[in-house]
Amino acid sequence: MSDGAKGLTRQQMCDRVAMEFQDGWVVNLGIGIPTLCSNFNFGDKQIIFHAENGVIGYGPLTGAGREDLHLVNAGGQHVTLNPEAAIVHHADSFGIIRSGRIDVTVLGAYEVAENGDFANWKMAGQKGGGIGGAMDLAACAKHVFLAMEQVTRRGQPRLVERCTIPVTARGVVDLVITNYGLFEITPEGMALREIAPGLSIDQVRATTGCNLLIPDEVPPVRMRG
Amino acid sequence: MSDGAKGLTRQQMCDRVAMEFQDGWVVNLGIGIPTLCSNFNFGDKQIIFHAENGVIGYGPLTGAGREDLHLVNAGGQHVTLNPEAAIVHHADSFGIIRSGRIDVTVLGAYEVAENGDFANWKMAGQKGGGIGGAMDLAACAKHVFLAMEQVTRRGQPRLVERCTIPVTARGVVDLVITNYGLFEITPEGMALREIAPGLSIDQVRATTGCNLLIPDEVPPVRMRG
Amino acid sequence: MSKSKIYPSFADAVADIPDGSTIGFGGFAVVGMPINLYEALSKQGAKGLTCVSNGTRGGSTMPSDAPTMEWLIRNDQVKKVICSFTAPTRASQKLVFSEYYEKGLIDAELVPQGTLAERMRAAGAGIPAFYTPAAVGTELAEGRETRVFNGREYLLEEALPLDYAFIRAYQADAFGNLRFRRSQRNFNPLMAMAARVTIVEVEEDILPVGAIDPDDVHLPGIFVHRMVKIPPPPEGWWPQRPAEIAKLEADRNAR
Amino acid sequence: MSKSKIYPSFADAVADIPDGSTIGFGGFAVVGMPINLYEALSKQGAKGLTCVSNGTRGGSTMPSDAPTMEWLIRNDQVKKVICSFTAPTRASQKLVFSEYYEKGLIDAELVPQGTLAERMRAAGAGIPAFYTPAAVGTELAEGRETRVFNGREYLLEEALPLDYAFIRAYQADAFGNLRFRRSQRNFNPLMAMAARVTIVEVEEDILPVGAIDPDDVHLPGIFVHRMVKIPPPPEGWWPQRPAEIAKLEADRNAR
Repeated sequence: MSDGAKGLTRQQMCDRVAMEFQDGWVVNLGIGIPTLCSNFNFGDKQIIFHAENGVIGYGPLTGAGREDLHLVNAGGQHVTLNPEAAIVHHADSFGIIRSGRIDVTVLGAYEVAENGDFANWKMAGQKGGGIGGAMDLAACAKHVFLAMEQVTRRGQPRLVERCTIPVTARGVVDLVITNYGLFEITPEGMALREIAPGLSIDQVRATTGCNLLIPDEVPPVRMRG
Repeated sequence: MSDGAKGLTRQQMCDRVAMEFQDGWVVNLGIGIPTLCSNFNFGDKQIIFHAENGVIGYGPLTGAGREDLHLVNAGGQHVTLNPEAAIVHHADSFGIIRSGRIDVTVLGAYEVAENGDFANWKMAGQKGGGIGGAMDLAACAKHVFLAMEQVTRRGQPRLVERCTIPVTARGVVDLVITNYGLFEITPEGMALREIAPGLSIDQVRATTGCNLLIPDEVPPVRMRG
Repeated sequence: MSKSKIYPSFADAVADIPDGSTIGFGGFAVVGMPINLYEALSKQGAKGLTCVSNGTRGGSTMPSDAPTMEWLIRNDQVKKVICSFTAPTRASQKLVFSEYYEKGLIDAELVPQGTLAERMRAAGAGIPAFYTPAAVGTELAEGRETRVFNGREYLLEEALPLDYAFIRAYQADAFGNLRFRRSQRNFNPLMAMAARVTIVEVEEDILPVGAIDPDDVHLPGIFVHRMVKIPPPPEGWWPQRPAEIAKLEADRNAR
Repeated sequence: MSKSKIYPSFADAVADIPDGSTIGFGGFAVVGMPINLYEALSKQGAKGLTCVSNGTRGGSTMPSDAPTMEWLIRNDQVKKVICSFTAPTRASQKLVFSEYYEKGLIDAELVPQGTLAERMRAAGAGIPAFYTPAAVGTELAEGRETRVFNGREYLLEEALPLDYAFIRAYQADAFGNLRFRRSQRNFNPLMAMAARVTIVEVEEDILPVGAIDPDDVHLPGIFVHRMVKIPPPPEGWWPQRPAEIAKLEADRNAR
């Protein structure tokens, strides 16, 4: 990282967005960092995890050697099924997505812009791309949360004024969690809502590529347990 | 009937078109006369009956008192299931129809025209209509056969130059069986292929409302058993 | 934990249906028709309803006094129907609907059955519109948009979203995972997918969550919001065999 | 009686596939992938193929020497792919496909996964085109037709019909009624519905007709044309647990 700051672990990032899930929500987790959201302890809340490949109501990863070879989540990981589980085919699975029945999708991203655009399917200069279900999810989920690193490996900001690589969807992002803090996309722009412990507002501002709305009070990122 | 001629019974009419079904065909029978096609003895041929309500592979009607109250064909009759049966919902059922997987549909009709148009959903002067699955079937089945009376109760022809009531589909009819004979719609017009025993060609011509192509030889309607 | 989806009565399950709702009623020729919900809605009294169903009444295998859409029509609750049958198929038949329709008291939209199913499937799948070959060249396509793909003409049809789906199922678990038996499936899962709120009358005792194998669920519980177990007759309505119907009617006439 | 749908070998089942065919390959991240059919087609050698699949290779839970689309690519059989992934998702990953794509030896059409599924569903349902919200405002929509319904912009997408579907199923009866287990269902039934000819590799012994309850059939046999029972390993290919794959590869390296 450009300034040596570490901030939140990936699990802490995912725990923080998972706190936002409400009882009964249908949740779709993207490949990569977001999959860690399913490790959060939801307590009394019933969260229904939906995967693009038609699995509704999947549970924790299986232990090594106990994998069901007929069952993976959208990331290809072997998972278990919760009692409420049901299986549908790919067209019905994306029917659930497009008809607005995913309460939130948490996706990884290369870039997010202050206007709610984001990019996660094509790296700069790449031929082809990896869209998977991201464009359907981004266009149709009731809420789009991103879980991503604050900066690139070279230290360049991933939170930017306008996306510089091809976008996945426009104006759809609600919340962004990075290792540096929790950001909200508002009609006025990107607002810092919570900051990672040990980081200063100046550090966050310096690693953000767009104007950042900073309220008078920025509490630390909420943690639990 | 206008001339007192009786011609074929409804079962004979249906037996004749059922002879045209080929081994392995998926067949959809309309309400009314066409349902009698399923009584035909197909011998070694495997015929798969499809009903609009998602029943694939139904068999004969059930006996009184042995009806399965969860199972009817498209005419609302309680039927049995053959071993190859499968159930789908209405959208998949019409997907089978629209994608051209019905080899033949046999429908009833009020009128059929020499250009292959036919009408079976709205009587003259009626408000509203009864379409059911007929428009989907007529537009999409590989073959459209009609099983219908030669004339109306008032003795008016049902085989006509142009339909006088709203059509179900245009230019789709292949074969027409009436109590008077078997007719084929050809690029040149309506041709009499076979004639009901006891009827004269003049009687058929007199009760047909369009020009009728009459080959040199018109054999009697083929019967079996 | 989420609020239970199991309601104590049909009256409770339909209590909040507002006037002006668009409601899909599943079923095909009696099988899978939500007859108990028809009765509850006729008692509840919501008006100005748009009713989507294959037709405006049931088939012959239902006691003639059983509830159908005709109860809502007679009760002046229906503003419009969207059906594949809006007239009797035989001249001898009389529909309650026809009396109201011919007087102009109810509107009707007549839709080919496959198009009706697909318009609801589209609503449930987030597809706003699609093209279909059905009805091209007919009165139903007059003045409407068509388009040629690969040399063939197709008609543009829009999705048909529902406020409520009233459906009937064979089995349910407490999460709302459903199974339908035989031709009971018909429009039922499609209407549930097209609806904001799905209300189900369930034939068998509602099972604990997990009792239905995930591979064998016909409609996932995320589409289901309210369920009521159908009580045994005479409190609950059940279809019957023709002989039983004849006997019931003979008994009634003898009284 | 109709000709049997049961073929004695994968070679027989794919023998007549002509050059230039459009073939859908089911499966998602290994599960439900027709790995035995990939092998048979690579031996059969048909060229100029358009290959439709979620991606150009399997997931991690397959022995690294198991057949995937990469076998066809390396064998110069593939003219074009239609996929939702045409690049690795991590910079560290390398795809065989990418070598060929970057050299311009293979064409690619990149399609969002839901659109890919729905385009095949449309083909199987006789719908020539539909509108979807996915990809609106992105590079994929540039220069293409969009349309506003109820204030929202949608992209026009056309059906994707297939000449052949290569799929894998858990159970089959001799008529071709299929069941898939867990997430094995994925694209498999859709591809079968989109295809003229469906070829299935079946995991369990093929059952007599009637052995699967009609309510429990996931794909009706009218969509299925050819079936082959997968022989036990090593003759047939089966996915394996990660630990088993690691062991297999260690054994191979030790040799």
